[in-house]
Amino acid sequence: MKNYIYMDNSATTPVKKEVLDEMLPYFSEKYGNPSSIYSLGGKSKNAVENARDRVAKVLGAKSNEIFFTAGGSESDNWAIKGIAYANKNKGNHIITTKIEHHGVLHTCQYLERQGFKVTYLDVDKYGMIDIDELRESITDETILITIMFANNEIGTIQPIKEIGQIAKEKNIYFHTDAVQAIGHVKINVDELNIDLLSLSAHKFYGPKGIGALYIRQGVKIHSLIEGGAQERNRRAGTENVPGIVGLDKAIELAYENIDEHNEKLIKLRERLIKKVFEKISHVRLNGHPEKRLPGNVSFCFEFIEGESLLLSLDMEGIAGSSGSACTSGSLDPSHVLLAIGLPHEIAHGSLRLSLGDFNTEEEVDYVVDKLVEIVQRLREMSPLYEKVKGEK
Amino acid sequence: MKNYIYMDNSATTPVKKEVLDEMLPYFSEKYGNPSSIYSLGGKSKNAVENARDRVAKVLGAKSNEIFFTAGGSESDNWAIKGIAYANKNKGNHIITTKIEHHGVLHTCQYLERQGFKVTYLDVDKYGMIDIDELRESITDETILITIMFANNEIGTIQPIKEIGQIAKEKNIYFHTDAVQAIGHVKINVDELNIDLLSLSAHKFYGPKGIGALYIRQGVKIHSLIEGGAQERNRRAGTENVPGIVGLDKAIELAYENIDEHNEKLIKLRERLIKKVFEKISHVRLNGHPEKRLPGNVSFCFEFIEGESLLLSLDMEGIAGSSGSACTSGSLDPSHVLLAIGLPHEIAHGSLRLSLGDFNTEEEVDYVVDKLVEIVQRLREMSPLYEKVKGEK
Amino acid sequence: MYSEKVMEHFRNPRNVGEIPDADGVGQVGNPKCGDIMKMYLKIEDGIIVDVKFKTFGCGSAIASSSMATEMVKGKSIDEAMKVTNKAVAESLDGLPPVKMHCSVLAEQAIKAALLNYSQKNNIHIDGLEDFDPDEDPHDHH
Amino acid sequence: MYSEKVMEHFRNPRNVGEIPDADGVGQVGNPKCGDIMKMYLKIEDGIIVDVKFKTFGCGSAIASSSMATEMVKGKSIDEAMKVTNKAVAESLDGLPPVKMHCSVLAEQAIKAALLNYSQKNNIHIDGLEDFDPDEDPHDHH
Ligand SMILES: Cc1ncc(COP(=O)(O)O)c(C=O)c1O
Ligand SMILES: Cc1ncc(COP(=O)(O)O)c(C=O)c1O
Repeated sequence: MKNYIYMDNSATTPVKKEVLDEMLPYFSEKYGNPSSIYSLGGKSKNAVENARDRVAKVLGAKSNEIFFTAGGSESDNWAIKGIAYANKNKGNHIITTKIEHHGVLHTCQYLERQGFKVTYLDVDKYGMIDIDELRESITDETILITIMFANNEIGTIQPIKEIGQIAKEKNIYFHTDAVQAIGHVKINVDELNIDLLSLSAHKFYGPKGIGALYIRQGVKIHSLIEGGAQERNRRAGTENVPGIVGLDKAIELAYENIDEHNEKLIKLRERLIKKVFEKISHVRLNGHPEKRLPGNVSFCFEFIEGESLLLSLDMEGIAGSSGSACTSGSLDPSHVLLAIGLPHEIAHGSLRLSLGDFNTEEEVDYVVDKLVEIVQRLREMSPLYEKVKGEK
Repeated sequence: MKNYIYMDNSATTPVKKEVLDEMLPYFSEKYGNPSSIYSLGGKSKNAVENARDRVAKVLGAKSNEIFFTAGGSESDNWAIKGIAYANKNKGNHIITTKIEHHGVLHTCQYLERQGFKVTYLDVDKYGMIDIDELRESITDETILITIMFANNEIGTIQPIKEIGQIAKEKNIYFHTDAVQAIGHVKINVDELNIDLLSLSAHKFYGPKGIGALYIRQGVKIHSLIEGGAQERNRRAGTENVPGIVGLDKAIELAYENIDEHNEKLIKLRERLIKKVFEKISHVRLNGHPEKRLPGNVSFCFEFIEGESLLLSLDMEGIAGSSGSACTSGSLDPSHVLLAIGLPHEIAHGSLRLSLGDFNTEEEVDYVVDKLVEIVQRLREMSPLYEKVKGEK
Repeated sequence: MYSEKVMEHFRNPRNVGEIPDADGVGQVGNPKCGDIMKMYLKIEDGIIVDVKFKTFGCGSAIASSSMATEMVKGKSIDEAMKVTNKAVAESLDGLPPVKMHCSVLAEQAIKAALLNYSQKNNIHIDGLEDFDPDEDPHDHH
Repeated sequence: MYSEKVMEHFRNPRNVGEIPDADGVGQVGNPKCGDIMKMYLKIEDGIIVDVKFKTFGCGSAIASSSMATEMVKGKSIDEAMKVTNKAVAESLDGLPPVKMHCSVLAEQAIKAALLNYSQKNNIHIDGLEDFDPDEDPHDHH
């Protein structure tokens, strides 16, 4: 896989060598069950508790507010269903946005089928919610606001502090899906008034299948997975010790020099955007020009369709992603791109290139060159482009 | 950790070298997201689908009936809550047993708090349910029978075929928690009329944090984790690819030469039991004398308490486990030992030694010798033993 | 996800382009759904002597267009009418279930071009009586 | 889970055994709960000159018994009465929260033995007025 250019770091990231090295002893040597009384179990227990302390520290939380899960989707489901079921005597209304990840969106839709009411806030053309609309949508029945920290497709970062402030004033729980933000944004749950926060290790060079949910002390929530006494009786299941150790190391590396790391990513991002705009016409940048994730670039190329763009990039050894939910069996373009007001035919031509720690300027330049060729080739094939050429 | 004797293979197992070797490339090289369209994603996708095929084959199921989860507890919760919520229009009654793992028991108790009715079947002194009692407990409202395949504490294997037969006759879904059975028992879901089955890789030398739920085609069930389109829209979350690859290899190894492997374990088990009975008085074997897991040995030593026994064994470099839920903060002895009719004071003196592929006859003999010393020492310290000595 | 055959046709699509003096032109699909196919036919003595296409769409849409043009080129109108979406998909060694509509579109694009030819020349083509080029292929599966 | 001190007392418990001609014997706990402690005291001129224990229970129960015997040995009755469960737990460098009842048991075992002594000798010991050796220590926390 030499010379492969990976620009899909928002989908997942490789496990960094330092992370894997930390994990390795926990598979076949320090394999004890953390709940066991003997010394081998104690080693696993210590590893898990050290990881908990680290995650707590990164978030400005207390260790007993961190619960390990199997990833972002489980954390989202736990937070939303758990709050809904535990507080249904107080109300049955949930507020979220139209651009959430499916982990949140489908969970809210599930709860609607169970009788809850959900408000899906609109966003503007940059993907930003309107704080006044949020305020107005609150009713006496509102028990939860769940709004993502940063969007996975277009990178837009929401005004989390203002949202947290409103939630606090109104005494409503505030959950944020921070799966895309963790590793890139400094987050303090107290300053931002966050009550629950989801994260997933494989988005910041940790392993797949491990994540966490921050739950502020005192929050009334049901468990999603009942059973053994793990995670202080709130999330059953033998702990994924190597995964937890990997999450620990990965989050340490991510926050160790986060400013440098973000600076580098932003530089690459701006280079990529600038060059594409210089060399390709009829292209749009999706998301907010400044309030966006350091590594996120999201384009729409008019007159062409995203999947054929991706396949063509793959043929050149470049991994990117489309906003469109092609592979999921849906024929509709991304709900996020529609929510920011793009017409269907343009939303279909989306390309997300998400930059990561291993990308270089040379790669960016190479990708731009290839993009120019591919976009040109696909446009030549497109019956929609004919007209534009004719009109010119 | 040389010369450490690990006899807690029912709690968890080390990842076998062959298993870890298969997993390794999927952390930092073949790290693509299986949902991605490009070739790197395709490699992950293939790995996941190959694993699914393997698990299906082992269970005599179809590939599209296997869903990967984060372990046994998630599988249990999904099966039970998923069936309950999806079928509550048909009825609200669930049948289980008093000796289930907490993953099942606490889930059933949770559902009771949500308005479902649960029958907890008694077991006899060997830990066996009574098939007639099961039959009689079925009502028009019964939507689910969930009975474990083999018990984690005392090793007893239930009459699964008869249970499946009854469930089928009565048109009731049958879930079995086979977390302890997989790797030791040959299971064909069609022959046994099983509709849902939970398994967890770390019990058969695979990694922690990965498991599966078998769901027979056509079974009406809700999802536990909503979100992306993974696992055919039924279990969201970026797939734990290295974990799934590990599960694949581990289940392959377990079933490759299962007869030999079981023969070896049974020989060790019988040696251990025989020697303990020869050398220590006032000891009982818990569970069924024959219908038990090949590696499971569960004793109660009268006049002493399990935790001090475990600590003493640990001091000698021997890892075992107690039936008592000491570490979970409960002061009650194991619900399983109480269910088979042991008085509290005897249930407190339980010791589970669960044998695995890496144990040897020498280890068994060493453990017995140490047990003789430790039991003697603790009894000398026990005010309960005084009387017995006096009476003799 | 795609067969090697699909990828081969995607990489090297046959008959891309336009025929300025085409005898029949048909376009199906709509940009909302993310697929549009436009077919150009050159017909002489009832034989399709040349065919070109332009497609806006995913990999399998482009591959299906390419394969469909290959399958009708040099054929009589009657033979071309017998090229079904199933035949297109099979010639591509199959398509993923969610992509079957692409082969439907390809079949329809051919038919739409033949319909255009039949209308312009006022001739009857068997099998086009009930054909509606604006029908949504997504309802077919 | 346990401090080194607990483990040390568990490994090498002090004062295990019985005193056949004890001046006071007390037993607390019950087998149902998995802990029983029995204490034997030898008392001369108001001073605890010897003490032994027998315990059925977990690691912290044995360590607490051992520590408690150390703490009262050589002490006057009044001093022994001041040995609280907290003091026992602290001397062990702490106990896990779910194990605090073990230290309570140890305190009670001493008191039960002193009560027995006071009743046998018909003397009054300050602080034992309301003491009930059969009270369940699990309710204390
Ligand atoms: C019978 C049984 N069911 C369920 C579980 C839970 O599995 P896991 O720890 O993988 O969630 C276990 C083991 O912990 C078990 O022994
Ligand atoms: C914003 C967001 N939320 C949730 C998830 C789900 O995380 P996971 O795949 O770890 O379950 C993702 C990524 O897949 C994401 O980008």
